[in-house]
Amino acid sequence: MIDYALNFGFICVSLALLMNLWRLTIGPTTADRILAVDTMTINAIALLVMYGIAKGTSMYFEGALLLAMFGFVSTVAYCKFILRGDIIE
Amino acid sequence: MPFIVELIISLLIVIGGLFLLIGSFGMLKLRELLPRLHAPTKATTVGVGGVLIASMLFFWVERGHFTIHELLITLFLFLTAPITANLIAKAYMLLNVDPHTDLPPSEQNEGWATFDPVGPEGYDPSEEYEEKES
Amino acid sequence: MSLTLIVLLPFIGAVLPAIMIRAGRNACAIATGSVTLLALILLMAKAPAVIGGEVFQVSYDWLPELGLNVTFFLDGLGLLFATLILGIGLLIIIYARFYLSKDDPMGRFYVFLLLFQGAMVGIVLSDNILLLLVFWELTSLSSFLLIGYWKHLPEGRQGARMALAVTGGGGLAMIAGMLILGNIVGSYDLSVILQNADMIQASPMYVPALVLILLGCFTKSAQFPFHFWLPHAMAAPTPVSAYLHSATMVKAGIFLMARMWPVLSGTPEWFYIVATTGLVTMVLGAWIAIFKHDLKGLLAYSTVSHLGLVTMLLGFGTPIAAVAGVFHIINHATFKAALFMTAGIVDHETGTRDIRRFGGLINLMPIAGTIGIISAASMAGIIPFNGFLSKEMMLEEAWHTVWMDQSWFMPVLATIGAIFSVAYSFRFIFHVWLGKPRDENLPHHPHDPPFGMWAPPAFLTILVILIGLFPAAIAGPIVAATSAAVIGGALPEYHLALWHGLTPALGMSIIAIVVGAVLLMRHGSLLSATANLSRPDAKAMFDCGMAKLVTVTRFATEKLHNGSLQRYLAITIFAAIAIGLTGFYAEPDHTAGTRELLAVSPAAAIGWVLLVVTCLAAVVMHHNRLLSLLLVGVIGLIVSLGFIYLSAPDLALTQISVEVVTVILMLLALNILPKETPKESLAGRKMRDGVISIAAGLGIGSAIWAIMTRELPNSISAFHLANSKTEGGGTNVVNVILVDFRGFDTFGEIIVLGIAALSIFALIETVSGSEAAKRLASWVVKNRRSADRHPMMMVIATRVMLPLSLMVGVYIFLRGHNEPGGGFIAGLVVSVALVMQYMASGFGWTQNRMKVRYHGMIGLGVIAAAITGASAWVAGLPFLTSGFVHVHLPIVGEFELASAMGFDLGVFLTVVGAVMLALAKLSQVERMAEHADINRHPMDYDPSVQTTTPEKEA
Amino acid sequence: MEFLVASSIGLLTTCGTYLLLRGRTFPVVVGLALLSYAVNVFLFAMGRLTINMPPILREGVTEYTDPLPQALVLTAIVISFGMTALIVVLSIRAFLEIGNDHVDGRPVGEPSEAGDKN
Amino acid sequence: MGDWIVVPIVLPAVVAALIVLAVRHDIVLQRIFSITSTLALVAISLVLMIFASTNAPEMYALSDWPAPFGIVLVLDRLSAMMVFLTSVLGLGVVLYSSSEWDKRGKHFHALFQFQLMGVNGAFLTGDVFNLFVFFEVLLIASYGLMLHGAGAERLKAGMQYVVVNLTGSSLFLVGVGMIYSVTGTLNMADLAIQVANIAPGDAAILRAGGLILLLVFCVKAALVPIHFWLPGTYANAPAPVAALFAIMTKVGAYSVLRVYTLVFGGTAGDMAWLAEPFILPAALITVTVGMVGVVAAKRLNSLVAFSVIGSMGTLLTAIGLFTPEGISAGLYYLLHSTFSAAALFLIADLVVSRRGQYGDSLHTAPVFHQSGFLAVLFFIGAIGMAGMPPISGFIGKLQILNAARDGDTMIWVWSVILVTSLICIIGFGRAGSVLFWKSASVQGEIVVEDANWPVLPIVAACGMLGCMIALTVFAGPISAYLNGVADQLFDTSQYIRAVLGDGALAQFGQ
Amino acid sequence: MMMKRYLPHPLLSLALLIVWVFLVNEVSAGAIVFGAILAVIIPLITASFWQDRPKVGNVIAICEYGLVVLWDILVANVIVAGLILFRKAESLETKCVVVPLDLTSPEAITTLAGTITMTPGTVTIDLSADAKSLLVHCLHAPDAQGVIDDIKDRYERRLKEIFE
Ligand code: NA
Ligand code: NA
Repeated sequence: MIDYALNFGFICVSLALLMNLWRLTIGPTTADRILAVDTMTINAIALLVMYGIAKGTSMYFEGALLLAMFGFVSTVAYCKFILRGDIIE
Repeated sequence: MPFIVELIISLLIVIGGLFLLIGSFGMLKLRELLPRLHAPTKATTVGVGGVLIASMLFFWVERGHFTIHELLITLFLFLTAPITANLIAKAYMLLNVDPHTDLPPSEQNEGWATFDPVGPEGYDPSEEYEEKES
Repeated sequence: MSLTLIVLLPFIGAVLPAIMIRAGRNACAIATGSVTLLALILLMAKAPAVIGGEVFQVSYDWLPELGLNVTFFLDGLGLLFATLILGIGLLIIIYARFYLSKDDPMGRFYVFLLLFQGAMVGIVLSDNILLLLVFWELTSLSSFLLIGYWKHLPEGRQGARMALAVTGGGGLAMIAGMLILGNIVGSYDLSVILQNADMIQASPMYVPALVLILLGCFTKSAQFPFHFWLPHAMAAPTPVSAYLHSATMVKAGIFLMARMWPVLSGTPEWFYIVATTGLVTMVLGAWIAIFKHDLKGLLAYSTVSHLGLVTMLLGFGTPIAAVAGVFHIINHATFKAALFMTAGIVDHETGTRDIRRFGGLINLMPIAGTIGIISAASMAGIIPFNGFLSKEMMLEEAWHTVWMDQSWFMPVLATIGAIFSVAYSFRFIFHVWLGKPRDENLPHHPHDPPFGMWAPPAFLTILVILIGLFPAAIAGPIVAATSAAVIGGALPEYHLALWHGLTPALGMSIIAIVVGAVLLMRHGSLLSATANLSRPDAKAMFDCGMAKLVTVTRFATEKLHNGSLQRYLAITIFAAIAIGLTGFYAEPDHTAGTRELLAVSPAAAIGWVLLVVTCLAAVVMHHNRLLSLLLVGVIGLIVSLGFIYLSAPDLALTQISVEVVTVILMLLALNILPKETPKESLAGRKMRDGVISIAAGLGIGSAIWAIMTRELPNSISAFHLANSKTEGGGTNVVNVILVDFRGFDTFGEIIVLGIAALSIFALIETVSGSEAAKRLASWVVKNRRSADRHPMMMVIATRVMLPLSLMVGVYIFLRGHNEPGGGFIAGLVVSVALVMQYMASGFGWTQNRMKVRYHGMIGLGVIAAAITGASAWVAGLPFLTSGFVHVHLPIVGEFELASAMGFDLGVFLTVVGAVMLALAKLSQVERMAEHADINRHPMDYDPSVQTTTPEKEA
Repeated sequence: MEFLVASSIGLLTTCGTYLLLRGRTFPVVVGLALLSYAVNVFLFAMGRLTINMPPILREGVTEYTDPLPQALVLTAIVISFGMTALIVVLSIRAFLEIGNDHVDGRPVGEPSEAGDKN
Repeated sequence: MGDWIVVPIVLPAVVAALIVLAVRHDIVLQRIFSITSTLALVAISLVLMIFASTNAPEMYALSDWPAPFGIVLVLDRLSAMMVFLTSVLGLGVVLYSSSEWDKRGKHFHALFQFQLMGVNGAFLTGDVFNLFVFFEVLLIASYGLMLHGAGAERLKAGMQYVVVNLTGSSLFLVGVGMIYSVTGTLNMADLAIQVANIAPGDAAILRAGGLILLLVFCVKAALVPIHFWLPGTYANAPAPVAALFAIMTKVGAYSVLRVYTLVFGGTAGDMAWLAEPFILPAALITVTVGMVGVVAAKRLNSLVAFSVIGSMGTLLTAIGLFTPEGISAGLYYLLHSTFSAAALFLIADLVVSRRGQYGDSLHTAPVFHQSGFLAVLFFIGAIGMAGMPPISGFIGKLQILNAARDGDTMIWVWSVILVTSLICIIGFGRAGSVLFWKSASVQGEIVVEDANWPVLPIVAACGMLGCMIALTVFAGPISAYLNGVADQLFDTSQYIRAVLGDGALAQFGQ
Repeated sequence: MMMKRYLPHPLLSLALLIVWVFLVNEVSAGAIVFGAILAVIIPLITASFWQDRPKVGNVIAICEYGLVVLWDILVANVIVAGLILFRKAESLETKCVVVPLDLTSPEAITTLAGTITMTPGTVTIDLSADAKSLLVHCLHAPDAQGVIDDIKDRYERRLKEIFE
């Protein structure tokens, strides 16, 4: 059963990723694009966790953790760039 | 693995997946950035949360020891999502929103931080640009 | 030994004038002269023995593998030339002492002169043709310096360069010829080569070798059609002209022809090339000389003509002609050096060399006049001077020589040459010394020069007379010895005497003198008759050729290296594709792989779609730079996920971490750089780039497809998997490879990072005072900017995240040896945590709280890694050998301590130091552009601190 | 799966190369980044593809992916990171010093058009 | 020699780190550290070379892992010589730059030591991927050094240099990847065995990989048509750095020599002499392009830079013969051209720094200070570069011509080398005439701030010339050593035995 | 005194210890000892980055707040999902509302803003420059004042207790 759930989950996340990609390419504002990438990262985290369940290993936990941390940092950086230009001021 | 646990895990995964999908769908469907912001910041967070809890449960039952590190990711996401949303919104507003017509007044001495620096007189960042030009 | 010393003395002595010039001009000249004198004495000491038929030889190993050895030998030919070189050299040194003015740097002159002298002596004494080549090219170089001695004169510089180009070029041809010669014989030793005439002349490579060697000889000896450089070399000071262009250097070619005579001559090729060239040169040179108004120009072309004469004689290939050639060499050296010195005196005394302004100078300068007239008469071949003798012999040989079955050809042309020779010689006599003065307003008032200046030519003139009168007694032995050496066999019957009876040669001589005199009388009308003849101007042609060469090379070089990186990269990538394909298809031996393929999961398929769309979007939308950055970030994300999917967690972690730092870096850059890439590529360029790119993609894609579809051969990694835990002490094989199996790679890798950071630091540190600093000072922020620099919410969130992230960093670091992670990723985690502080709370506030210096961290990291590596030495093990122990502590339990961790700590420190240094430094540029002060407070406004007065932005 | 990876590498190479051949520094840097992705994946894939066999030794597990290419790619990633950092800074410095970000052979000091200003 | 083999790599790395850590604010201490370290390197590498000249190749297994599983260093005649060459050149460069140049930017000495580390590592390593790593070390250090002190032209050229080499690095990885994918090894000695025994169906991939790697090495060696990075880089690099870069191109040549004699050499079966058809034609074109550029140059530095291309072409011509004689001759020329390029760059810098606002443009300017003395240095350097006697270049060219005399290619090699020599002479003659002679006819005086005799720079420049003279005088013993190098390169069993032991040789079928 | 010096923020240290246990994913003596060491060292290292940390009392209040928020997140997420899925985009009454603040501690304000964002239907999009009002964007808020009251009552009140 879990396998079916996981497959469903994979499909959901994959579709979600495609939607994010669509938003990323059409914009229209840069903020939309940043949002799309940020959401993509979160979806990727979910994908990783699900993958870990599917493979029965916690090997991918750190990947998810780092994505959570670094996804945030890069989103912040993009936003600061738009807001101030200089991201370290 | 008890069926009920399996069911719960499966449900959590399905719900998580659905929320993720809805979040991204909302981001596609809604018309403007600010409404769009709602979809991913929350739906996705909950979606990931669901999946993470599923993962915890799975490894607890499957491996026999309670894995907790998934909570850490949840913690990170909860900590960061509001900041992300705030900054994206600010970035959007700065370039696409007129504070005088599109936003309600702050009802305080100072205007909104994106547009008004701290201080007695509020001013428009575009003035700053004008000044430096001359 | 003393033979070597003769060659070496001028070289060693060349330092003397440079030093002695400080002691005065006389001291300098004396020092120089004594060097030459010493060499000459050493040479003379051997002369009797050599004339007696003995050959001295000395040999040292230099480069035996190549056959290049320092081998000298002295036979008659060498003796003659060495004597000429040193003897006339001595006279020139004396003469130059008086000739050079006070403004001329005399020390330099003598240095060059001695170098040249050494090189010349080297040529004539070398027994190894490679060594001979060394000296040969040295004469080109030193003569270049001598001709260009008066560097302020454009003629001097140009003449020098022309001489260098022609003689140097000929020398290069000769290198080829000599190498062929050596190859035929199997030795580069002259004494061996000279024994193998038959072998050489039978070889199919004989003609190429002959032509190449003759190219060297003809250029050096100014033979037609390479004669043009010599007159232009006359821009040199007269001592140089007298020495190089009459007595020595131009005779190097003659010398070599004489030297090689036994093995190269006697064939039709030799005869037709050498004799004809010599004949043409003789006639042509003499003809031109008649019309030269420059005194030295006249002498220069006369030299060309006389060299042609000797060449022709050698070209005849008969022993008797060779003897005549040898004799003329001696005679020419004596009268021509004297003539040049006389010309120098005239130039020196009158301030001009224009023959049209002279006349009757003998009245003013009787001594110089006498010398000049006698020498010129000898040049004209007038009895009883020495020139007459050898010219007679030449005419005699010409009389006997059949050219292309035409027996009249040689005698007639030789006579014509002689006629011209008489004409210009008489012109020198009559238009310069005799007759009436034509120009009363000469620049100086001429009178006889000091003794030192006229004594050398006078000495030579005495020789001219003495040899003419008593040829057999004075020149006989040396002529015999030399001729024996040239011929390499028994000497022919010959008599050195003024009178041989009524021979055809005498008749030709008389015709020459009479017709020559008539020609001179008709000089004026000849001049006007030939004035309209278009004469090829060698110098103009050479200059034009050089200019063309420069233009063409410049055009080619600039067209090729147009400074466009696009071109360079396109060519590089194209070359890579081409060579890769060449390799792949060189033989049709490729077989498709049989490895079982992995199934495609839906997630993987979607990931692929994501990647494809993002990649294409990144190209299509690359004009929007921020967007392209975002897209690249997404690509990085997908690649990381791919790594995870394909069993590479460490790679994924690293990629994710690197990604974010790269984004930060690029954003910092993009703030300064233009935000848009203008659309400026033309369609054709896009097409070209598209084709190259697609070819590259197809190539790489097909290659990896071919690889992935076949089985991996036995890889060394099986060993890594097998030994990682037991010997390396870690279960994360990738990490064990990184810190242990291939720890040296990692050592290099962290150094790369460290260097990158140091370079970045250096790049930005040098901004101040540069053009960049000016641009930054006048930087105008054009973007609309948010009013708050440091949003409160973010400041608070990052404060919480800092300890959390550090915790994660420690975690990642510690587990690296056994699980995905390690020093590098941990370093990036910590760096990013710190960067977050900088981004949220501002540079100033954060920097004030950083207690470590990033520079130091880099250094420390490298040292930590190195010390960990070197600590193995203590145990007598190689660098980087790791060890590990299992430690048991109460409560904590058992854990492993691996030395690899110390290494990983080095990695960690370097990474943090490098990343932080780079980012901190880069942000400095931003602040310069923003004209903003660094912040003292973390937030723009802290609502909990009521006393804080809100500050306006600077 | 192999086809997906091979085509991805090919596409990354194509896109990277195309951007590398543009006339301004920024696309060149982006192109290099794409190219280094391509190369890293290439290097990784030379150890062949496997799923769920990470090279982390586990009791009872005998099949692992080839760890060596992964270690090599790690080194390559770190090195290309250092290089990217340097070239990014170099492109800024050059832009500030020269006044434009051309790499198409335009001589230094030649005025640049409007697009060059920040 | 045991642990001493790794010292030429570790010592400069540690010294560089120490400089960064402890003395980065004190230029005098930096110089002391840097010069002392370089002197030590000269001494150590001399000992290594003497050892190598009398002993079989020796392996050093880093981390104590047996080859081919770990990384090994290999000390043989060739690597020892290259390390020694690097050290001597490095000494000249560090002396030259220690008078003033090192102050114009930041971290000169640290970067310089790192550069030495990278170069030595590249020469010593016996592992292709480790070679990549050291390539990167030496490249990134060279980027830093090249950009030392900045300046618009330099930055522009630096950009090109960096991007081209980054592209090259990508190709390096592609090549190594392809080779590993069908051989399963990275150790060069092991590769030699695996390549010889390659499965027939895998040969095409291996060939393609091998040739892509060749291209990468040739990018470093500045072979036409992938030489484009060189003229701008060398002409705009700081003089001592340009001088140091004389060894950088040699790293490319060295790698060609190492990999395409050992791995793809005579024992490689179907892969034998893989590089042979490519190197020689390209090298001959390179000589031509380089020497044509010498005549075309409008600037002194670019003239020298193009002459370096020409000399690389000459060197690769010799290597491209792939005969012991050719390689021996090529190595002699390699030594020579390293010193002559370095000497010319240093001399050019001395000239340029005295020409004030006239810089390195080959236009007439008034006489400058120490013009006479510098003319002598320039003259010696130029005749060295042009291959005129009595300087080593002549001997080098003679050897190359001699080595080429038996092949079918003789006519090409001879005519190209001889004709380009003439062009080079003409080019240098023109330049020297403009710089040192024509100035005499120009009124006025060039005022420069510091017209003193710079002791260290002159010592360094003369030292480089001195090395050329030493090469000339000791041509015999040096050539004997080089013949030994060539013999070792052609008898690959020595190398393989050192790295893998006798057992591997049996597998090799020798 | 010693305690204050070496353990300036016991709560933070405790949190870090827990995080460490989360990370290493095991509750063993070794993990706790090591985690404790880190939990002491890291706050010391980072102390200067967060000098005047707010006094946070009442752990029970914190837990209560946490549970409330968690519940709100769960419930309201479903509502938002419904809005996204079943409402036409044009029919949503999106608007910005201003929430005046009584809180003054930056930490408290940030927590409130975060809570607002995490609870669906509302996103904190800006703060007034003097940190006295929050600008909240509502996805579908026919009753703006209701939203404001809800925020102030459910969250701000509790946060005041925790932070003051
Ligand atoms: Na978020
Ligand atoms: Na690791």
